Amino acid sequence: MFLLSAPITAKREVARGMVVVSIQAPEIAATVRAGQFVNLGLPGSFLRRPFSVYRVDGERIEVVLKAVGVGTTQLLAMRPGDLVSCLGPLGRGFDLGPGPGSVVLVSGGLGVAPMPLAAGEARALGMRVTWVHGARASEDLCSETEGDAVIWATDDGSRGFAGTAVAAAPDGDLILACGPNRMLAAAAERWPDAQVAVETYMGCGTGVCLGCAVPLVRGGYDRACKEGPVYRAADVDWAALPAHLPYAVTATA
Amino acid sequence: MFLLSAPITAKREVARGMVVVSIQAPEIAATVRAGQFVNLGLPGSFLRRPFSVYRVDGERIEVVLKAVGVGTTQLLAMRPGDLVSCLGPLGRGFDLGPGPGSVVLVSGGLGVAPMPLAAGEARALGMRVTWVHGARASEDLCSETEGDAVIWATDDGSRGFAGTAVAAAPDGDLILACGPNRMLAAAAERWPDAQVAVETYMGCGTGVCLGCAVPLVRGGYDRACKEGPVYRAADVDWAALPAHLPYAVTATA
Amino acid sequence: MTVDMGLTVGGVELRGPVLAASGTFGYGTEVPLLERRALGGMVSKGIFLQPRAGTPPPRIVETPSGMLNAIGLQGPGADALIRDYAPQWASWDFPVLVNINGESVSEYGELAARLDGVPGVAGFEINISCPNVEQGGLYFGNDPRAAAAVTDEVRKRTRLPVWVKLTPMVTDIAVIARAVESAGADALCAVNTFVGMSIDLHAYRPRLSFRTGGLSGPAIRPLALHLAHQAARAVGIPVIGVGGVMRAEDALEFLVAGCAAVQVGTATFVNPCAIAEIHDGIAAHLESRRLGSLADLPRYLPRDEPVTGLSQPNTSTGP
Amino acid sequence: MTVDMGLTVGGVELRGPVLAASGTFGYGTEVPLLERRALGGMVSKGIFLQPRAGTPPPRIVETPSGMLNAIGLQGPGADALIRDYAPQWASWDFPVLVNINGESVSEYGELAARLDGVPGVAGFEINISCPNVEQGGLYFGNDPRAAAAVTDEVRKRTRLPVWVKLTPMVTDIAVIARAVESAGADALCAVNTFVGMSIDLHAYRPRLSFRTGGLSGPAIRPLALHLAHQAARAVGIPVIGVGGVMRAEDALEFLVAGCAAVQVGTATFVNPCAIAEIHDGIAAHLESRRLGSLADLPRYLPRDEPVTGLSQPNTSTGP
Ligand SMILES: Cc1cc2nc3c(=O)[nH]c(=O)nc-3n(C[C@H](O)[C@H](O)[C@H](O)COP(=O)(O)OP(=O)(O)OC[C@H]3O[C@@H](n4cnc5c(N)ncnc54)[C@H](O)[C@@H]3O)c2cc1C
Ligand SMILES: Cc1cc2nc3c(=O)[nH]c(=O)nc-3n(C[C@H](O)[C@H](O)[C@H](O)COP(=O)(O)OP(=O)(O)OC[C@H]3O[C@@H](n4cnc5c(N)ncnc54)[C@H](O)[C@@H]3O)c2cc1C
Ligand SMILES: Cc1cc2nc3c(=O)[nH]c(=O)nc-3n(C[C@H](O)[C@H](O)[C@H](O)COP(=O)(O)O)c2cc1C
Ligand SMILES: Cc1cc2nc3c(=O)[nH]c(=O)nc-3n(C[C@H](O)[C@H](O)[C@H](O)COP(=O)(O)O)c2cc1C
Ligand code: FES
Ligand code: FES
Repeated sequence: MFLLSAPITAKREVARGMVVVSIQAPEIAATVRAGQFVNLGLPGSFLRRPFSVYRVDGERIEVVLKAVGVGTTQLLAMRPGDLVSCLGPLGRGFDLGPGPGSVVLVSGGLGVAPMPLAAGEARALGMRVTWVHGARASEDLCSETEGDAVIWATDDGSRGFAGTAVAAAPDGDLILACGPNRMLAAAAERWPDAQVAVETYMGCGTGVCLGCAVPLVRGGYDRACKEGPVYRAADVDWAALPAHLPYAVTATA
Repeated sequence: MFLLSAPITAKREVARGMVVVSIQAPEIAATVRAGQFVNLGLPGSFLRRPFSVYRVDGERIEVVLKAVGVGTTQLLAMRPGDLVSCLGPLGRGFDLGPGPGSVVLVSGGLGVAPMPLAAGEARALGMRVTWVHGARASEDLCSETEGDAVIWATDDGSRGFAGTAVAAAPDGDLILACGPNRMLAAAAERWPDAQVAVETYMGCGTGVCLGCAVPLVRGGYDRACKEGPVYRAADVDWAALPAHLPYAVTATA
Repeated sequence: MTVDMGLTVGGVELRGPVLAASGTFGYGTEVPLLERRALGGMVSKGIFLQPRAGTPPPRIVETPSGMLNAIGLQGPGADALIRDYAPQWASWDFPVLVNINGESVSEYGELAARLDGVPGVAGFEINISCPNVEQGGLYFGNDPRAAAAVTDEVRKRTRLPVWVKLTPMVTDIAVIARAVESAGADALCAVNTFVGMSIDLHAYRPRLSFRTGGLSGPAIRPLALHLAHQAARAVGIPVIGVGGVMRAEDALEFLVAGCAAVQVGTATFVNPCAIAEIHDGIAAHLESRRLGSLADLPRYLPRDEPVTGLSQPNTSTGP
Repeated sequence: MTVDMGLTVGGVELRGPVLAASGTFGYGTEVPLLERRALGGMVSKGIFLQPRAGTPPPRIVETPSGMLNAIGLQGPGADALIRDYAPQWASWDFPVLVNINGESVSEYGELAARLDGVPGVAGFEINISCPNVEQGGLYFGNDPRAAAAVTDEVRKRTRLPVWVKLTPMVTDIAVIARAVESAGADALCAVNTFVGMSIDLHAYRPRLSFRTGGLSGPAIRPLALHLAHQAARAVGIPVIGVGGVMRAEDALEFLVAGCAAVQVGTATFVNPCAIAEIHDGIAAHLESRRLGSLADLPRYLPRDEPVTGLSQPNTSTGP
């Protein structure tokens, strides 16, 4: 785990309102695994904000986001050269096993975030990678893809399969999924053994506050930031995990 | 009184660490009088921060400041194009009377702030203007001057008179003074009828909170932001006015 | 669809649910920027029967997302208020309540009697919660008997509506709320500022000349919201929420938590147009949810869910 | 000049004046970044005798300059603590106190007895102030008799130092402080979180599943400072200040206001290196003022100035 005051180096739009931000963070770039996240300290919001690492490019890490609230709006307003406090890598990422075989990466919306790293790790293990990505409409689909086959899905049918990414996906030896918790609950129905990356509120990101409770089928809670954010799909008590996180209070006003 | 979301247009250094910031604020530029101030809302500090208007340049107003705390540091870190919330003009400025005659502008350090506007108004009334400006050392003297005669004063004697601006100044029909409250107390001893611009903490800047109390010799308090910040020197109970405002708490942490 | 924002709260007809809080809007004559149409009503700066000088400076200090103040109820006294301000209020189209203070029960009563019937005075807000005077204020606010005695006395000396402003500095706000309700209050305002302190590390002593001050601003909002909610669950009369309201969303939180209206204080210092923006934002929210009036806004005032975060067991169940 | 930062507080030898607050540092095993040299000591996450699952999510919500939490004292129980954590603590060079909780006086006592003498456990912090459990916690914290009874019971069941963590949700903290001092507490920690609430405007109900939560962070600092100061003026035992300490300056405010040490909680979430930076900043301040040790820091604990902002007259004068 490293704590860096890291400069933003570049930004690019990859879908309607969806932007990739590059951050110069050598220590994190060198050690992060797919499914892990960074906790970013932004001027004007009190707590840090968690973001999956999207890609690594030399000494830079990338995160992908949309403006959904104060912190994300701020991050998107920052310019190259501006500094962001970057804590990571955090959490336990995907476990791809020994390889080879086939892996299906199923993502909805911003759930695309951990997938490029996962594709890279899978390829390094000699796995065949199928990339399944869904969104509301074709403009919302992340334009950057990876893998040997790409399957698109849109709710409105404007591109690819008309329906969800979960419904559009083939089976495979290994399923990795990320997206709204509601989508992950659906993935759990179809693939109990899928590895899914969940979203919760986070206080610390480092395992000390117990704020990121994930309810488990076996009873009790564990920590999305420490044991998670990646879980075996059937282990999570989806009914007890808030499917839609309510809008957070803003810290600045 | 106007409330504007105003872009910063330029910055320039006028002494060691002392910077003039230009702000595009047409309505305020058109109406401000010497000695009045604006209350600036800065991202990251909760309350606004009061600054005298230094100059007017067309539709732009200028303020002059040093970094002494959170808000001033932030303002100095802002770049042309960045927006600052600008409330003003506020307070009661200098009263130059009918003119002509002579006016002596006595300033210490950042107390230079209201003087260029005052010089301009005095000149328009046909007054002879003597500019007296003091600081710790020659590098701390504001390099921009106005008026028919200029007198420098430095505590260390590195330029001009060795001593305070109050000691260096000649007499005149009208004395306007601004600087640390301690300096103004000294001015009050020498010139009971001087018009002095005082500094206090401010909550609102608009007269509703009673936070900016100025103790008066006749008893009671009035409001630096409404009846002030300019007072007849002998009217202020200098012993009861905090000479040194303690460092304020930062709002961001 | 236009949203109906008018309402009557504790005997006072308001033009909207957003009022200016006492001590943060002067006597209503100072702030020219505010769009008056949006002002539901206002509460004037706290006043005593006699003029008061207030505390020496420094009187305020900024804190994270808030500020401490110790103004000490500087004010011109009842006679000057009647002479200088009430005549102006009488011509305005929104109600002005007077925030009344006293060092004794009888002084509160006398002040109310003095102002009763004065044109321009629409009602009273009894301040039993000012932390910044050596005598009175807070002392009346945390003892249910004293709070009831003040309320009862004022109630007897006026026919105007009587609101009571509660202090948060109590173990159980429901006890005080019920005591003043029983004594005849028409509405409650929850809450006044929380007592706080800040130390100057140069002088090694408090920054404020009064040493302590009252904390206001968004920092206290979650606490004020909880207390207003507890008060609303404890009494049958309306509760007006106060504390840290900066935006329409904040005001809506208080309304959903069971408040009939809100007061906005410190926000006005930061943004002189805050009240108008909050008023308009509430209307926009109602419209976006297709709610025709404030009365249609869903409230969270469950009679069946347990009250959590209580100071004492079994004292704060609903009426 | 090097500054001496070591001290003994309430029977516990600390390496410095900055401790990690309960519930914000887990069991001390989670945060690898922190420079341990700077940790004066730590208080482990609150524990009950038996394992507890805690509350369902959402458990936290951000607020202006702070956060609300309702963790519900999730924990593994005494046996697991003794098995999994205490052995690690025994090898560390800073003291670990255990934050103990119970639903009854006897349960607190039993837990203390169970942990008494376990290597690695340097002392207890009795939590009579947790707002996030339906039974116990806060209820013991605002009644001087109940608070004294818990303290007395724990005192009898252990030879280890006993600290008591006070709740801010009381009318007069001095009364509780004196009650637990009389019952044998070695030190007081002031304060725990303030009860607050936040409303979700989509669901029109509280954001937290527990409905209310405890407010922490810099938002509460002026309030916590005032309460710690009041406690320090009321008792002869040391007071450890807690609440909103983010930077060395904040910690120094608590020390000047009469605290013997400080705890740092929420700051660690924002900056995992906060404790080390605060420790170093205090040392730098002492050095810059040419103060050789913490004991030389001037304190603001006047015996002659009146206490302002009090809830009740004449109850909080010094001992
Ligand atoms: C492990 C993990 C990885 C994540 N990776 C990404 C990512 O790669 N890209 C991305 O865009 N988002 C990601 N998120 C979600 C992201 O953290 C939130 O969208 C962000 O915190 C919102 O901050 P805000 O200040 O803009 O929003 P706020 O103003 O705080 O709230 C706006 C919305 O964001 C949600 N939100 C607020 N705080 C959190 C939180 N701590 N966790 C989750 N949701 C929250 C609220 O429910 C609300 O709907 C991730 C979350 C987690 C837990
Ligand atoms: C009418 C008026 C006109 C002013 N004009 C100017 C000007 O033209 N140029 C200029 O540089 N400064 C001016 N000041 C002072 C300026 O407002 C403060 O320096 C500024 O508010 C400090 O903000 P900060 O956040 O940087 O400092 P903080 O971090 O808040 O505090 C740092 C220092 O600033 C002082 N300070 C904090 N708040 C105030 C306040 N509200 N009023 C006065 N001092 C404060 C503190 O005592 C402390 O020493 C003026 C003040 C007043 C009242
Ligand atoms: C500078 C100042 C002066 C105040 N004066 C009074 C007063 O005279 N009477 C009163 O009942 N409340 C007074 N208050 C309290 C406010 O009315 C309000 O209850 C409190 O500030 C919380 O609301 P806010 O966070 O919106 O400011 C004052 C508050 C401030 C900040
Ligand atoms: C997530 C969280 C969990 C906490 N858990 C406990 C606890 O188990 N026992 C306890 O006595 N205090 C607990 N506290 C309170 C803190 O120890 C501390 O008193 C409070 O947070 C104020 O300090 P701060 O503002 O520095 O965080 C907790 C606080 C937080 C934020
Ligand atoms: S976010 Fe704090 S324990 Fe996971
Ligand atoms: S700053 Fe509020 S009255 Fe002057």
